[in-house]
Amino acid sequence: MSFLQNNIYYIGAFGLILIGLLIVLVKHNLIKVIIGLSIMDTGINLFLIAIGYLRNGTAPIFSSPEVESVLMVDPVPQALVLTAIVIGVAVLALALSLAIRLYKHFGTLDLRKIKELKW
Amino acid sequence: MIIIVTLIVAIMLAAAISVVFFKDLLSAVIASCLVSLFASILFLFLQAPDVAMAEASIGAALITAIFMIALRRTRRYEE
Amino acid sequence: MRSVFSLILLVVIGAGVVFTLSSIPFGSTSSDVGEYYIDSGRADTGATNIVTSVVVGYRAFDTLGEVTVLFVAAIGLGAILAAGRENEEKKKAEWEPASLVLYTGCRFLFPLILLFGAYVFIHGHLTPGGGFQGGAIIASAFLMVYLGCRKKRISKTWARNTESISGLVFVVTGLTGLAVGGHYFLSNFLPEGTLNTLFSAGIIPIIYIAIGLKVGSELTGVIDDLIEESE
Amino acid sequence: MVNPVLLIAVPLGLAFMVPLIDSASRKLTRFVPVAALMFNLILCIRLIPAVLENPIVINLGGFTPPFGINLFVGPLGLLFAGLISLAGLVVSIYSLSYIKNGPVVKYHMLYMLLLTGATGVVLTGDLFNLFVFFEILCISSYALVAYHGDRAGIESSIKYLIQGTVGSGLLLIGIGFIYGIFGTLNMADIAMKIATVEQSTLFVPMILMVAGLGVESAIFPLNAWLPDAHSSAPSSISAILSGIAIEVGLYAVARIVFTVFGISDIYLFFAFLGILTLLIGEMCAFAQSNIKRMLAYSSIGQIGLILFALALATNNTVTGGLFQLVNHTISKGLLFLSAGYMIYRSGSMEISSLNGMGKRMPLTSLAFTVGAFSLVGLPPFAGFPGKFLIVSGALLKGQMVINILVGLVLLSTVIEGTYFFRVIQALYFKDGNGERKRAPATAVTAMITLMILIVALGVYPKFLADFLSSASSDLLDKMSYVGSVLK
Amino acid sequence: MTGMEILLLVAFGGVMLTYILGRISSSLRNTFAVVLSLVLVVIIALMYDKTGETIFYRGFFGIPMSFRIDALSWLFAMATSVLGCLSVIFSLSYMSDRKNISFYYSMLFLVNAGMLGVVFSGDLLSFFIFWEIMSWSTFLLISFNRGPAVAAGLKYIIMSIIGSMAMLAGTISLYTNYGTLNIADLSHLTVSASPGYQLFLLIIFGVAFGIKNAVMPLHTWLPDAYTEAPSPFSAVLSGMLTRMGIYGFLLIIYVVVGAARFLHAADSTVSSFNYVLAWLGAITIVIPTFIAMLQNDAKRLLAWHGIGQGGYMILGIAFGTNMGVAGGIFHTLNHAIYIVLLFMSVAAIQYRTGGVRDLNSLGGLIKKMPVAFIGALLGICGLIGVPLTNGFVSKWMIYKTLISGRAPFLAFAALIGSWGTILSVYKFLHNIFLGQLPEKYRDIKQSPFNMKLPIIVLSSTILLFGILPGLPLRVINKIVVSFGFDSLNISLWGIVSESGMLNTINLFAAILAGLIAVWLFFRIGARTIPVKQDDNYAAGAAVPRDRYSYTAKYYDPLFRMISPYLKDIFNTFYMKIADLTGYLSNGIRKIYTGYVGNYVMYIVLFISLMIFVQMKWSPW
Repeated sequence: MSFLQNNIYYIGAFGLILIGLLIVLVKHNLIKVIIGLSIMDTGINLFLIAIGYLRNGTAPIFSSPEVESVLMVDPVPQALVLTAIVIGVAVLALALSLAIRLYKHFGTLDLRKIKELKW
Repeated sequence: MIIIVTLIVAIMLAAAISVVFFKDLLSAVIASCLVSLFASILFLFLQAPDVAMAEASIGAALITAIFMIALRRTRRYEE
Repeated sequence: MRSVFSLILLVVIGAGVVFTLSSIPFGSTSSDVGEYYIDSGRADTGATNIVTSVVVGYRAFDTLGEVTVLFVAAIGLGAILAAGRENEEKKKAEWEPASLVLYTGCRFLFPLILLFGAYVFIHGHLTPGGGFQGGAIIASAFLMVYLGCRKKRISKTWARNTESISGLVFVVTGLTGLAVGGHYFLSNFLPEGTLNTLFSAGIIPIIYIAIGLKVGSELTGVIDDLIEESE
Repeated sequence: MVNPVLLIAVPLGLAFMVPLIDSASRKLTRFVPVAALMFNLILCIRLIPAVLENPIVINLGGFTPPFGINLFVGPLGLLFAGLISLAGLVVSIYSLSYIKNGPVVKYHMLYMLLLTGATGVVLTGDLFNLFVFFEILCISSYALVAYHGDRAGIESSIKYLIQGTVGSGLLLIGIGFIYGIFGTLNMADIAMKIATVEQSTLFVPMILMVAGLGVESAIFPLNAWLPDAHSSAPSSISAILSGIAIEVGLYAVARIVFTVFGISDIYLFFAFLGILTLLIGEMCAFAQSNIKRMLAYSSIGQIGLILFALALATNNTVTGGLFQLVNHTISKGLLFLSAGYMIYRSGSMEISSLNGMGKRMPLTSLAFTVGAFSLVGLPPFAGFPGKFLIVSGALLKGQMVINILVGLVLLSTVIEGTYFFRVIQALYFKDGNGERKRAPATAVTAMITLMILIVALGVYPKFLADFLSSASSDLLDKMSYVGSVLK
Repeated sequence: MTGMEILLLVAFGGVMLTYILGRISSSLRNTFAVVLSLVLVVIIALMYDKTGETIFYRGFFGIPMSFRIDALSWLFAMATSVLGCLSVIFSLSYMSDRKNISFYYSMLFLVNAGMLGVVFSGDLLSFFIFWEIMSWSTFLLISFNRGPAVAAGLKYIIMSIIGSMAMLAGTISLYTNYGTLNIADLSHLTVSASPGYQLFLLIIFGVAFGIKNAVMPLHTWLPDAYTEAPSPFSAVLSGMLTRMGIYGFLLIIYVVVGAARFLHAADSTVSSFNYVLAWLGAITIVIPTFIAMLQNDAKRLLAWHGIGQGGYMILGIAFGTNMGVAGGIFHTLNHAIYIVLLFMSVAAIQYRTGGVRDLNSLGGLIKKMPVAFIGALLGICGLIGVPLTNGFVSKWMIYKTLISGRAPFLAFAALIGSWGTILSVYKFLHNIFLGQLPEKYRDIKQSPFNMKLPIIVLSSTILLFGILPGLPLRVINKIVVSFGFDSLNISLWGIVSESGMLNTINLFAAILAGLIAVWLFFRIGARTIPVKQDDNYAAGAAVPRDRYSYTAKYYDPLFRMISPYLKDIFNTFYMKIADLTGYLSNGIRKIYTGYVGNYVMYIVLFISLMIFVQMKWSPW
């Protein structure tokens, strides 16, 4: 149980990252590859937040001015993840627009068939 | 508490793995939406409400919508 | 074959990660920087949401970059879709009109969601949430209208101008800080006010409002572009 | 004193303003990048004396370094910023006439933002900030590669995007590890604390970060996107990608490996990696019949050479590597720009279709020739001093292994010479048909500027050598970096 | 500004000016080209017997770059400028109907300026820079004729880059070891160098200069380049540019390493290097000369002889006695004179016959083009080494060195070479000028004056140096002395030495007497009747009037005997290497398969490989 307690978030995070990578590696449908990238992004975000977590800490928000600084989780990874999420959605939107164009040109999303540029 | 978390992680990973096997891309997109949704719950558990909000609204909602729009324009099933 | 090989590689990476993670025990690491923010974040920036004070105060430059990333993606998406659109004939797909219930519901909900989004980013320095979340909520309101009311469109120029004006506000705020606020880019040049009130935290609300509008209009623009493409 | 943050803020602000300017006047938008980059170039030049005296550290938002983000404007950063502005300016002038079709306004915005991102990467002193600017750089280049919206552009762009996203994901994981271990994101702070942690712990984060940045900087096994993207982008963008984007990636790798980690056990490995990249790039270029692909592979080779030079980590070699880098930016830019118009006229990228171009486009062909000579390292062009410094620095180390690597460098020069001279022969000594037609004035201005620079640097390398030498100590001298950031 | 700076300024400035003037008017350009080349000759002639060194530039990372003049550089510069001048004069009409003449002239001047820079360089850095300028400008000229010239140019530039990379490595190695590149300083500093390092220097520079001078295994660029280049430039190429390799060998062996001091010490590594070099020289004499015999292309034949004669020079220089080195240098000079003459004769014929240089389709031109014939005759006499021509003196010196140095095999090789030379150049002379005149060349004219002039000048120089070898040998003796050898005992008529002496005036008298006797004999006892050329018995068949050539299969039995052994295996070998590189490159680029999943796999592979190595062996 203490193993789980200590590692479950890391397991979740790296599970997502590695599954995302696996999807990128073995799937050849472009949409799936993009889904894989998005899953990987989610995993990374989870990992960053998990790093900043402090056991029994509270969210880094002072709900009233009187509250003295109690045990709070690290705000920095949260700030980073906010940024990372937005970047993720930006890349994703671009990727999907490219996918639409690609489909228009090639009539397929199978990356194995899209090999006009090689060598 | 830890059991709930473990369960959520398990479901999340299962959803992620299921993406590999779905032939229907729409299902895959929904699965990835689930992943984001559960991740946002985990963020909440990790005392990150800001991030949870962002992940829920962007990761789960907007991204899924964009995927679906893209799927409309391309092909729903994997060849 | 390929998947087995990939799995082996990923397992090796996983092993490396496990090895490294052993020096970062979960839930007990504390960073000097993080503690400093918690201790003096309120005094430095005047925001009670420390995440906000980090995002818009200490690491505002990151946020500027991030807004730019979204901006770049939106333009890039527009460019890619526009470049292809030039050389194909326009064809207008027939949309099935939405049912009356859906239509009315969407129109009813739309201002409420907008309001909620605005609330989220205006109160970014006090409560969870901020420009990104608020912007995303606004964008989802528009998304709903697109899906529910079908024929409604926002004006392209309107979205574009909001986008660039709010971006400019961000940069100009930063430059004003450079000019008057102690010669630092993005430094706070406004009074911090009292904690936990709406008009506090100096430039943070200004920036967050700008971000909220920008993110909202950009994501809306992205969705609009994509939907237009899929017609 | 002028504030270096303007180098980023002004182009960014102008980029945000472009839609407004565009609604006021269509014609004006094209000149916005020219104006912004001109401003940056002047700013960079004005900063030189101050920076040579002491690196400028800008605390953004007025928070002191480990807590706020800082910009570190040392000689190295300024060198890159100046190079970005210079190459950017020249290419933006070239683009005025080269980019005619498609969403032109968006092109100019993306172009400006790409260069802003690059400037941000080289000036920032914060790891996560570096990541953010890196993303600006990458995303704008994904979009620009696909600018024409043709088959090849879209295909290469999506491939580039997938690899780039995986790379930036890895970079972010690495940054996460670093934050977990050190609790800080400031590069100087990390550099100071690096000795307090056991070395083996740092391996995985470092390799993740190097791999992540390596994707953009085209180090050997990570560079598969490059030939596709460089060959199918518009030529002006190819010039920028080859001349700026991968160099900036290399800067980031070098900054992290040398200044942040600074553990010398791994340097030799990077030297080997550089040689491998060099040989593979040159050999692949040797086998190409498509001119832009050939130039792209040659960029891989040059990056390998620069990496090799940097990895030897002595003042001489790093100076040489930086010289080579400057040369590569200018020469490869010139090559892509001149090849761009030749392709535009002949309508094909095959080398055989360029036969007889020397008659039809004399100036453009001359530009190509000068660029090729310079890249091969023939005196009196800018490539020779760089090669001279690299080889002399490497031989000064006096190790047998490195001497052998130097032999391989010289061997690769032979291969490089072969394929470049093949193209030059096609330009001048084979007969082709077509009418004689000049490139437009803006393109000619751009090419002549670069040609003059190449010859000037080749004839009087000392002009740059002192500055590069202080830039190299900026890269290698970890202690003074830490000292000047965390006063 | 010293003389050398002015000279180089004029030389390089002329390049630009020629091109610019060419855009204005072609006659203006031609006049300017001739004037410029004459000015160069005059300036260099005025520098006779000067020595000195001036630093002219410090802009290259503060490494002082200097010009230096001594007897060696003066001799080479003089030869370069004179031959350059003659080549320009010759080109005036030869190139007149071509395209891109401005480009041709400016590149010719650039090559010339590069060579002058090379010989006047006082340090190895400027040496390398000028060397490279010379190399790539040569490349641009070799391919000037297009067609097959393109491949020849590529071959040349690849080998040239290999050579210059070797030279760069050597130069930089010297710089890192001694901190200076000044040749005079280096010659003092290398005294203390270890034998291994000296050997390294000699080998690595030897590769560079060996390629330029076409020493046997490195010669393959030369036949194609000589053959395909525009003929007046072939002359420059063979006369001076290739011989920059000899200059380089002299510089590195006798100046930088200073081999004269310890060449004949028992355990010297340098002497073993020189021994190997001498053997390479001998091989270079024998094989190419016999390959030359197989050629049917006039320029290619001369090209192979160019390689072969280079072997004599190498042999003389590598043998390393005062007589040998002097002979080598003198042979370089002589070779330049007669090979330029021969190329010009061929070029004159090409000019009039419309570019024909196939030996089997020419013939009988002696009456049509007597000047070219005399040029060719004297040229091949020099090439063979017939007494009273310049080639005889230098070959005599080399033979004498070899024999008195107890190297009978080398001497024998040199002798075989001479024998082969006689056979092959006789074919050359005969097939062009003697025999039957083909119908279509019935009414070709004499070559124009500006082609005749260089031929006449060079022909008389051959005789002049053959009869009065003391003129050039005085300068050469100074060079030899400056290397640290004993002075030769030279008179205007020849060389005096302890075991046998050369006195050309006696020879002159003897040969004159012999000729008079023969002439008288035939004059008095003449019993011949002139017959027509085709008045021949041909087994009952009528001899074709137009084309009766008994030289079509010259030396056929000999060919059949030797040709299987005379394949240019090195060329085949290099071509194999080039093909192999091509295949290898083609294979390597297949790793970029086009499937993006593989590309991501490479990234993952890279990381996991690193992590695996680190976890398994933890090298870091």
